[in-house]
Amino acid sequence: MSGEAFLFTVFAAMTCFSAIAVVVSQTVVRMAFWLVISLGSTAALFFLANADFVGAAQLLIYVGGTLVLLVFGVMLTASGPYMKIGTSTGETVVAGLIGLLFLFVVFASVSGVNWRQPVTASADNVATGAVGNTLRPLGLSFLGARPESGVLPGEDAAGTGYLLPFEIVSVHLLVVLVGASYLARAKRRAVPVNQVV
Amino acid sequence: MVGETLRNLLMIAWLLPLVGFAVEIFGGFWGSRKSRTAAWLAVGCIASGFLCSASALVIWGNANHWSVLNKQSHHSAGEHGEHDAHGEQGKGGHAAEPAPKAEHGSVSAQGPYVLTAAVEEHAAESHPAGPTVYSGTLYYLARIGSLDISLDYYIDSLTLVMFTMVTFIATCIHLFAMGYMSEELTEEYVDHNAHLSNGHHVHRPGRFYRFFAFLSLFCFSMLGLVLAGNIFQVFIFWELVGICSFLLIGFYTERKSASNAANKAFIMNRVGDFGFLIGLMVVWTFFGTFRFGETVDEKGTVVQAGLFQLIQRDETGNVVRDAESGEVIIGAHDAALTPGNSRKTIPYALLVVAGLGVFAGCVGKSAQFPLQTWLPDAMEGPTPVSALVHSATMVAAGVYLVGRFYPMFVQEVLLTIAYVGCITLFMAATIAVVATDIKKVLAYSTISQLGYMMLGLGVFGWGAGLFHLVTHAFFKSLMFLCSGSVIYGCHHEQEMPKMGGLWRKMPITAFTMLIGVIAISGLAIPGLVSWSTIFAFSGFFSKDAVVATSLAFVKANPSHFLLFLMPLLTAGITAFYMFRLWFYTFAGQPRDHHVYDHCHESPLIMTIPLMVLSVLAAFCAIGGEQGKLYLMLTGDQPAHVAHGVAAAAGGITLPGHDAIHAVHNQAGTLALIAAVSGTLIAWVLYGTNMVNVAEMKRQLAGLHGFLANKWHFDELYDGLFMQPAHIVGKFCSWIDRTVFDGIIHGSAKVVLFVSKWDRLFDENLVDGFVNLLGTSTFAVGRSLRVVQTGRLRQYVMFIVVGVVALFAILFTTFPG
Amino acid sequence: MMFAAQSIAEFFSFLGGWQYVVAAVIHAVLLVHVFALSPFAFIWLERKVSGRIQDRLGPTRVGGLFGWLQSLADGIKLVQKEDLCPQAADSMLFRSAPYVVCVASFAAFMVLPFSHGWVAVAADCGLFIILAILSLEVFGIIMAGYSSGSKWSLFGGMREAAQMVSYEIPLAICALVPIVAAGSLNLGEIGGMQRGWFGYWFLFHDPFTFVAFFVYFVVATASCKRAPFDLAEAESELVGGFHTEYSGMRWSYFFMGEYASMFAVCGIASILFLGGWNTGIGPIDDALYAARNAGADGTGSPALGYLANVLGVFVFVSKASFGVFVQVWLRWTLPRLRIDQVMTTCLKYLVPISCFLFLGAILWPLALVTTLGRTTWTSGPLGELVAEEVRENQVTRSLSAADVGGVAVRAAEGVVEKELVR
Amino acid sequence: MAADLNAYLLVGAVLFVCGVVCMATKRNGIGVLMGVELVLNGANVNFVAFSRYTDLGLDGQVFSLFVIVLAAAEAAVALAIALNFYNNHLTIDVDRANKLKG
Repeated sequence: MSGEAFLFTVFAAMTCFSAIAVVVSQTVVRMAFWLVISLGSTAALFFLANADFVGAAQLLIYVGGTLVLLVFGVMLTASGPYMKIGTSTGETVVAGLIGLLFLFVVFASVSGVNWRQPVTASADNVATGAVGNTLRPLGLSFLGARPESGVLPGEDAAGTGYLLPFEIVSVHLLVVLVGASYLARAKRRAVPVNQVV
Repeated sequence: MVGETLRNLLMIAWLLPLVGFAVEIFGGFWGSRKSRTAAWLAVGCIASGFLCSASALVIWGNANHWSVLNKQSHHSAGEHGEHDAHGEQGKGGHAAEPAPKAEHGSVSAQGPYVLTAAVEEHAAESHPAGPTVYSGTLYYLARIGSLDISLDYYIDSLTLVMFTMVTFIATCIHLFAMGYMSEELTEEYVDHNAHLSNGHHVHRPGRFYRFFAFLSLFCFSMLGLVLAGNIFQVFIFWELVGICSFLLIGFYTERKSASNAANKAFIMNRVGDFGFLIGLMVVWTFFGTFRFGETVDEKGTVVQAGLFQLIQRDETGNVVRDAESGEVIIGAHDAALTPGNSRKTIPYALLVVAGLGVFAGCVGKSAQFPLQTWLPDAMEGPTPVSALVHSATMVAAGVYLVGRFYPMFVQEVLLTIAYVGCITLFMAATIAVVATDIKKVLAYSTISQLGYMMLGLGVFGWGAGLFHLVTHAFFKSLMFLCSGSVIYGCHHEQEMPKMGGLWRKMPITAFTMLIGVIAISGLAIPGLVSWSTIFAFSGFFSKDAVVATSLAFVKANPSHFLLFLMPLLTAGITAFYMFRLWFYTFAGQPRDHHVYDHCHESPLIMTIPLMVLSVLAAFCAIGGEQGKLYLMLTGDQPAHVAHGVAAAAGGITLPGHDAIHAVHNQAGTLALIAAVSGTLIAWVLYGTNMVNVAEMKRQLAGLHGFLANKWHFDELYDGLFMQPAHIVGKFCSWIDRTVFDGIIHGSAKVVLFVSKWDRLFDENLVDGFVNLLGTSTFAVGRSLRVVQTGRLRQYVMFIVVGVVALFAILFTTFPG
Repeated sequence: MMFAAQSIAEFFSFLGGWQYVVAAVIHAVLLVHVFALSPFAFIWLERKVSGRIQDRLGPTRVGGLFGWLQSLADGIKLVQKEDLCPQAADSMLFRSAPYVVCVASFAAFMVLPFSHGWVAVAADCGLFIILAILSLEVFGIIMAGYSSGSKWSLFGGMREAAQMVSYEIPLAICALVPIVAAGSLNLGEIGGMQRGWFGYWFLFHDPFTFVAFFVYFVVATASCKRAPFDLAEAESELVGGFHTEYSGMRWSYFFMGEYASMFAVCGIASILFLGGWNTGIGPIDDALYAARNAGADGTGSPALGYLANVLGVFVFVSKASFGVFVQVWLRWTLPRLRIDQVMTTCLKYLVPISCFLFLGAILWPLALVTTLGRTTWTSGPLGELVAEEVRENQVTRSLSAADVGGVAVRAAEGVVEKELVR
Repeated sequence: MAADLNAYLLVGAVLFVCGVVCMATKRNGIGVLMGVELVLNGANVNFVAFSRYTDLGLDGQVFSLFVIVLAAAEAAVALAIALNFYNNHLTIDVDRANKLKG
């Protein structure tokens, strides 16, 4: 068992355990806590997989941004401290069983597939982003150039680079932000009737 | 240039009343029903129109060097040869002469309208060889195929005189109406002659402004009729005049009698207009144009000859006919002279039909026999209306049209016109003798005088008929206004038996009325030196002209002696009933003290028009046939009557000017004798108490009844048209109710039966199928509804289960 | 040999696959020990500075030179205190929240270089990672505030969350301004580029970086919830904010985290703007640089290179500590803002200003190219140094990486040429 | 456990299934959102793993970046919707959002 495998095992276990804890937790903030652990561990897995930029993005955007947003949501929508909205036991059991079944199905299919030969880390494939620092090639690909494929900008940008998707995602994000802030504006509040927890 | 000026002036005079009408109707005067603004506006419009017309007349005279008026006698024997010389030119088509062509070029360069005749050239020769006419097109309304519907103008001396006369009389009447209609200046007008079903009087807002709006519209229509340059345009304004007449007669629309009278006038006019339309169709079919004058394009080239140029006359005044077929030749003898018009012909009979058709329209409009009954009923309208519409203008329009369309009438038509006029004048006069309503007397008198005009025209006295038209317009409108003044003063009392001795109360009215009566009666003081110095009022001269013409005609055609006897006799009757009216009303002792006591002289605004008109009624025709009016009127008379024909035409021998002149003294004397005797009888019967009129009425009860019932014409029409129509209607109704309704009911039953079966089929089979579809869909949806729990989480679960199931199927189906 | 290694992981390469694990453990232990102590120093510093600012002596009783034992005494006191957990609290979250804060703060040092090559993880996107990790701290604070079951804590936590999430934006954008000048996210490379006279520091690179430094410092102060932006604690209104219910060591963890992140942001500032471990005096820097290189490639004494690095660490820590000192100074100088003022300052002023700075920094080289014909206004060695650094990296990396850089440079040149033609 | 492709995929699978079960069992709307995040994250793990261990290369990382960005966008909008829902119904229980049930 190599060091990398050890670290992988640790983080994978943390990831899975926290994910299951998310499912099991009853209060939302605990769920959020476990989710943070899970996503953080996932980020560590990304680092292990030499995807350091993705891992950093995961940390910054997911954990630092999205989850804070979620916790905000929790607090803004909480009608009492440590609010719990329970699920019936039967439902939980059924969901759990089906989840297990699903997990089995996924396991079976994942292990049943004969994937292409794994690429091992070598000096040759560092530049492809398979191994090593990927920041520069990622940035270039977002600018429409794929140096590792030997394509310069303007030569065959449409087929290789990610300039257009990058722009689309940027605009999409802007639109979403505007839309979300519009949606979430404080508006009239419903008359509190039959408040049921 | 003269034509242009005349055109512009007359257009202003013509359109001003329309502007007035628009402003009065849409100007919001209903907001102030006590304001006279509308009336002043109308007066202003029509007075300005008069000024324009008068200046147009002066300009016309200047253009013709007034020479036409200074000529003492253009039918003297010495000048006869000269006439013939010019007759040569005339028959070649006065519009088609080569010489005026050059004139055309210079004039027409300024615009689309043209001088159609060589004006200056003829005027310089000091007497006309044909009408001096200014014609052209104002506006193209539409072009349907080769048919131009356009607004044209046709200006000659007749147009100008008519314009001046109409606008002047209308101005007077407008002023008079301002006083007469002043009762309408209120928010709450009580109409004592109109009753509601509960017996109350009608209360309504005053309609002062509306009255003047209608008057303005009428003036516009009448002037448009006079100005019209084509027969279709005449027809348009003819109908417009009819509409205005309808509106004005029915002005007191709440009164049953008024609305009935309006309907009657309108419908009877339609009868005549039907003939008019037939005439129009014939004209259009064979002549291809409606225009009186010729159509000239911008270069001055004659594109199409007018109606009056198309009909050619020979020296006898007869139309030119084809030697072989006997059909009338349309167009010039020499085709080269009228470019754009190939030589055509029209059957003579159809030309007669066209003439009779147009004359039928005139019969309706001028209330001639047999369509005369509407006019007395039309007296239901306000008296200014009667004065303007039913004495001076609208009814005169029929006579005017006969005069205007004269070149198109052939001898047979003219004879018919003469006889119709003859019958009318006698019949109406006799009825007037027994009428007691002051306006009815005047109405019948109007019919009678219109008959005189028709007679004059019919016996080839073009100038005489129209002369009488103008003089009659003055004195008859004067008398109507006087009667209006009486009615106004007596608080809407119109029955003469209730009046009497009114001259003490209303001297101005009585005096002016007397002038009018003398004028219409044709009284005169025989002159000492010659006829030209005779002192007489206008009626004498014009009636003398008509009677003289008819006498000459009868002398030439003895078989038509009635055409002289009747007017002569009627001249006496006229004097009788007119003086009867005057004596009845103004002289003697008051018969109804209630009326007499409350009676008063009219205000100044009503009496001033009376005085002005009385002066004109007395002196407008001074000089007789050598007078200015006559000469002006006949300045542009149709070519074939201009120089006096003495020839046989269509089996009738026509008198020439000389023949008429020869019998002038004779006819005048006879007419004067008749008038004086009529006057004396009237004086004896009504001016003195020598004869008991009531006793006389009783003794002559049969005749009186016959006359009082208007020769039973209403009954006659009732029996001739109404009853048969009722019978036919009843029969049609029976057929409708039994046969057609039976068929329809039967088919309805069949349809009902079929539809019952269809309904069964529909409800059970079709609906059943559709409902089955619907219910099954509904049931499926209902059963599937439970799946849609609305629970997000269950949906997720379903997805997972679905995926698992899918994979399970995959794994079992493709193991490994 | 030991001194020749560029990093600890390299040093333990004989362990095979386990070298990273060992390196990580050693790093962690080192960091924790160093930075568990540094807060004590900073706490002492704070006490003394505040005392001086308030015209008093500060801690003197406990002993030591200038009373430096005070922090130790505090530490002992805190350790001894009972670890309380309120009944209304969500105990699991309540107990774990301080660790989250602590971990987030200390993990930032993982990619923070202290001297040339002296960094735990020489990540290419080091700045990005450090910003990401620092942003995690807010989560622990929210959890602490929420799980305490106290409204003061909840308010404090919410305020802190809002404040930190908002200030992260200008913080990141201001950090990007010198990045634009440097062309790299690698903190080690950025530090190396500023070698030479202090005129080559990115602070003086162009007017935008100059302004950006001050904005960055303000924002960094706020994101460390230091006064005058300490609304999360706000003793006067919220008792103690999110840590109202905490006591003992758990309470002290928050403060360790706070001082650690203070040091971290100041360290970032010193690397980005103030030349990092470079002294700012040209000859000395060059000499140190040469010594390090010589020690690394074996041409010179490794010990000398090591010494040069130690000097670099000293310089770096001094710069960062000065930043911390300024923050302490600010705390006792400026009054506290209202929470709405804090948010207004950030969203209405700092964000637009930083955006403008960022835009200016992007357009600056273009403007210089069109006017002066070069990318820096100082014709000095900065541009050359950048190129040299890039070249150096290319050498140390694989060949294909060199190709990458070349392609990128060529592509960039092509773009610039096109722009110029336009 | 070796750090190879299958190991990553299994981790991704666990995350995925946990997310799905989370979505299926949590009545709190925010909890459902968290489930969604887990699912997306599971997918991300797979992308990165493929990027690392196959010749997919950089594209996997690019994809996972896009996924992260889109997840952030999705979270913002979903949260806004949840807030609106809470404003209108005074609860965040998704089971009560069944006005459109059949």
